[in-house]
Amino acid sequence: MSEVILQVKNLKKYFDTPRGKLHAVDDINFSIEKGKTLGLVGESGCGKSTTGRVILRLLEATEGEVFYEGVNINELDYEGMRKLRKEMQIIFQDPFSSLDPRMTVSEIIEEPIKLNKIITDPKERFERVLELMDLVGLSRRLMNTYPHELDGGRRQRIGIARALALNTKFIVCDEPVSALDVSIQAQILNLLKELQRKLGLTYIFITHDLSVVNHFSDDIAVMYLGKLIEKAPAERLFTNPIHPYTKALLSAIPRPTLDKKVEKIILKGEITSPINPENNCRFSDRCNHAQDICRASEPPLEEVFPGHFVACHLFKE
Amino acid sequence: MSDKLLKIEDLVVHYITDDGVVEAVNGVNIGVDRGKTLGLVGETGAGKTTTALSIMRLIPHPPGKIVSGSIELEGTDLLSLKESRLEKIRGDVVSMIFQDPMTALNPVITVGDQIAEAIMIHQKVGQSKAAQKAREMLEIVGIPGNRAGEYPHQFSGGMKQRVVIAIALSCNPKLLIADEPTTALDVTIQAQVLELMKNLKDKFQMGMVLITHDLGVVAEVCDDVAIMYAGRIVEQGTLEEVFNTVKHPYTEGLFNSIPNIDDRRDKLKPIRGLMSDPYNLPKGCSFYDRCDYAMPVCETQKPPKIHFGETHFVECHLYQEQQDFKLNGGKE
Amino acid sequence: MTRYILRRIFMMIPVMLGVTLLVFFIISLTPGDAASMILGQEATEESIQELREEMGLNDPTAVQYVRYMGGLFQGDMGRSYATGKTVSSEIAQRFPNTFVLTVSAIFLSVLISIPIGVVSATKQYSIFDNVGMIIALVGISMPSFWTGLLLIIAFSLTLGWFPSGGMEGFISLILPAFTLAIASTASITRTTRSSMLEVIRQDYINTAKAKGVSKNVVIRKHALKNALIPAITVIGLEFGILLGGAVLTETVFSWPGIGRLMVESIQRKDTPMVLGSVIVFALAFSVVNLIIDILYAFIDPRIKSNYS
Amino acid sequence: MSNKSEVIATENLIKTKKRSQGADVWRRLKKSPTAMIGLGIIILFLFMAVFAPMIADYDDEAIKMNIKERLQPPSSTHVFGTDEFGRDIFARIVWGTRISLFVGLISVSIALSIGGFLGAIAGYYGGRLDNAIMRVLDVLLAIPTILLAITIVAALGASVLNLMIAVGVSNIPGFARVVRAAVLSVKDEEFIEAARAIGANDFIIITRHVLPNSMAPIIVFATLKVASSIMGISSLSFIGLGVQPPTPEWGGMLASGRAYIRDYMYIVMFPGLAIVFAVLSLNLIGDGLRDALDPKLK
Repeated sequence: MSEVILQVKNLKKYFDTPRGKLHAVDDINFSIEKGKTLGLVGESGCGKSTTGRVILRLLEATEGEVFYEGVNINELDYEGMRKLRKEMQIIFQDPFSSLDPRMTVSEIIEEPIKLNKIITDPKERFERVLELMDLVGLSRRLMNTYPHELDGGRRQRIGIARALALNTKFIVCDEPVSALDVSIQAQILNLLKELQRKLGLTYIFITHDLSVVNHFSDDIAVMYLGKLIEKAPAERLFTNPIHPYTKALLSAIPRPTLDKKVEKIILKGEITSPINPENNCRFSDRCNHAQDICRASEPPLEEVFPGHFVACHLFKE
Repeated sequence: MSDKLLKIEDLVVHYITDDGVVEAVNGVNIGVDRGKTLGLVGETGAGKTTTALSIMRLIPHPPGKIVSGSIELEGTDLLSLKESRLEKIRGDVVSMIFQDPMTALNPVITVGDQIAEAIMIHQKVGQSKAAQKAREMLEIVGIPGNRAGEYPHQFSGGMKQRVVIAIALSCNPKLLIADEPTTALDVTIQAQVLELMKNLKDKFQMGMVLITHDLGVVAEVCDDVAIMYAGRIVEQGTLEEVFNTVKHPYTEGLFNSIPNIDDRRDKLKPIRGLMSDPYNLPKGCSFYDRCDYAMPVCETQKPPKIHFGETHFVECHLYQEQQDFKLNGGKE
Repeated sequence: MTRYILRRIFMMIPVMLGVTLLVFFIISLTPGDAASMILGQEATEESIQELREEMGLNDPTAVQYVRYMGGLFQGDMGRSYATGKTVSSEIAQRFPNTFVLTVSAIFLSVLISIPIGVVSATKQYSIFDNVGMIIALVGISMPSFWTGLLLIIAFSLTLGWFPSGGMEGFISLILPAFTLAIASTASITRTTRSSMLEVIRQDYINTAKAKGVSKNVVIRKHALKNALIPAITVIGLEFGILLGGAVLTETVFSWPGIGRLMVESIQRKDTPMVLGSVIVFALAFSVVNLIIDILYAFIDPRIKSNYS
Repeated sequence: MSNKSEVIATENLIKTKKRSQGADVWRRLKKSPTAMIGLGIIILFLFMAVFAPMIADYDDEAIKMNIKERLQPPSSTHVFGTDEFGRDIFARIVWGTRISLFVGLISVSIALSIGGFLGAIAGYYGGRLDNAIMRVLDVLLAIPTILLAITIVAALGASVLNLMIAVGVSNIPGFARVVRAAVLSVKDEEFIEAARAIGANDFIIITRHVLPNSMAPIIVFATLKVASSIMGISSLSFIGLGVQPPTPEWGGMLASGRAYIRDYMYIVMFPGLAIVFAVLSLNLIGDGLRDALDPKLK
């Protein structure tokens, strides 16, 4: 029996904009089991990064709850949250802006340990920093260099080491490889996978690139304009997608191969933004199969097979 | 190898900075046939964009400098042309699409005027005629013509890239250089734009150099492929040759680094290490320190060019003695 | 567009109210008693008290402020302690002179600085650029009252081409306008150059070149309009500095503008006059900023469409 | 995994290490000849200010009237000549340096601490607090800096202390704006979020991450503002609202020398040049710092 480490219930995050309320995350539910990876997939503006930040309370939720090991984190005070942060960490997309340019590599990795008084003896702390650098494959001689002197891949390793410096059990990986070159991307993906195996970590892996999560995730959740539209075990989502958006997204990925040609589904229109959304399927204006009902009411997320959830009116027909 | 639209020979481009000389392009040879598409593939810093800008003769100078080589477009050596002649060629015979559509359009000029400008320069027509043609171009790339009077900020990223394409194609160029035209776009929008480009390529009968880091995009759009590493073409051939009979270890590494969407059990095998410091390229093969097949000779000597048939070649020591050397495919 | 302009004018109101409030209270800190100053040294304590009561000087400052604002809305800024004339009539008489001086100076600066800035940027690191930028830096480092004195020595006392002060026709405008223009010319040149350098590195400049647009047209049509956006901001700010500079320049050249009026009034402790002058200066500056913001909307379509 | 000896070996390897970023900036600044010239000049001025008593006797040479020697042209005894009261112009310029630099530095410090504090909290906390602070500053900004300073001195009376207050206060909105903009540009960087994610509180985030990363534009602005304050101080003195005679001050020297320019132009030449050199040197340093601190140029 595996236990649920994180559960998200009816989570909403709205932003005020000059043109109205932006429903960045709009009533989403999911949970993750310990040691597993949930891939959170979608295109720009779908609310995936906002979700990641609300889970860590880097942004305050507008409504809804996030339970981490049974604790409702939205109700924690500053001290309580600070304790939890030792276990819940984040790795950022941009390895160039996520590291303080005025701190050296070792200072960056050391900061969380020092700040949370995990190790107070400077000698021991120094050793721990070296150990972490070894763990993420950073050469020790880089410890006194500044981030801007390093390439994207190494900088991302620093970010990973920082996230692991505490007593980390759960990490939100926010597009950790999308700013990197392919060859480096593969290095970082393998590292993350290996760390998960070694340390028993749980990941939420946020990305726009389905091919990346395929390798990585146990479950995949697809978001579109603030809504969770499909969620399934990875294997199943890739072989048997149901939502028209998931299908289009899957087919749209350019395959680096000449044999299996996949029929492309070209969507019409562009991604809009969910400002004051109407009560309809948010995908209906781009969907190639949209019916009247899609424009009239919002489809609920329903379990259509064990573990496979979809929010689409058309599936029933 | 006849009827070449574009022929680049031994192109060398350096950037001279305070910290030293960056050898961005060191002896590139590529050719594009009429109506064909060449995919120029490589990672950040490989010299792809520098090569493209050299064809346009838009290398920022200083610090950039075309040191040697030749670039022939329909038999005319572009490197010997005066600026005034180049202005007649740019936008007319050869056009370019830049990577980031968000910054590629002038924010204070309407999109219609930005398209019409090229038409007025090259086709010597009046303002109203050019505006008319600009609206037609917008329709061709899938934007209603009545939006010609709007400014770039009123368009989304995908739409902006369509406008950029409309500008580039407004004078029926014979060669289009597209520098990562879909990298900044979302996947579903990328699919739309790639589809559009494929259609337009046939419609306008033009040759194209498609610069990308994405082998998936290459497989969809290109006829020929050139793999670039540290300022050199390390492998080149037709799409089938390069995809089906990979010869260069770097090309192999690239393929192994891409997660396979259709097989989730497929193992990722990254290329180890980093690209060499462009200020200080190694004496021998630039890929030497990252290569799984490296031999002593690779460290000291530049690899020779080895041909496999008329169109396929690599620059690699592995095939010097044993032409039939087989890469192990990286899959243990 | 109209909405944008109206909105901007509307935003000016609280700022101007704040300005009057602030200036009124600063000036009210002035030591010394206005009544005894008006009546002179021979006045009796009684008559001083009487005048104080009459002028409302015994009321709390807040009451005095409200009364002042009441007058201000009807164009009444009180009477000068020194001359007894109304402040508004004195200012109305002097204002056109300051207006002519500052506007000629800003025109002169824009006329000189924009072309030099553009050429400097397109020929970055050339001799023209290097020498130009050193001159510009020296230009912003010279105090206008000193430059004015030097110009008087050279062109008026030595060469005798222009009068050394006063206001007698166009010829007397040249030296003060030029003096006033130096610093703003220098700083607008520097801004134009740096924003131009920024703009010509942008992608859309490459797009334009790739279309076959010739170098000059790229600069004129594509780069300049974008580079003007930051330059215009600086022109607005410089206008404020120029208004301040007018105080000094008018003093040096005995130019009968509000700047000199203000200095004289300060020396005479003529507080209603000082108050009036500062408020008029602030109002003028705010109007300039309003014009700048409207200009923005014409150059930058992004602003316009935000309000359509 | 790592044993002690390995740690020590690594330590030794790294000893050579950690170039401070200040040293980096200095290295780049040294490459700019104009900034070095500026630095040279300002050091000279500082030297004059500190060692003024050794260079010229205050009472004897800078203050005491000496009608017999009035309006002497530059000579070996009076290198810059003497003024209308027979005082040595060079001595007065040297002593004037003290006032200019001192008042300039103090007033910028006032503006930097008050304006900087307001700007930092406005930028970091945003929202209503930001709005309130910025509206008040808008009012201050609506009055041109020098006019605000003139108004304040006019009300408070002319003295060195009031001069510092006037110039300082009138520069507050400028500093607030610059600091706010600098903080805003850093505040949304991901490394700030990263710091929050590891449990850092606002105080640590502001002092350890936000301020160090927004220092560059603030340092440049402060340098340039010292220059413009020196100019402002002389301007006020020139119209009789600054340092009062007979205390030597450059602007005041120009004001009193004005009457004699027809025949004795050196009277206004040297004090003016002193202002130009002081202001120019700081502007040169400011420009140089801007380039040296700008990571984009790297």
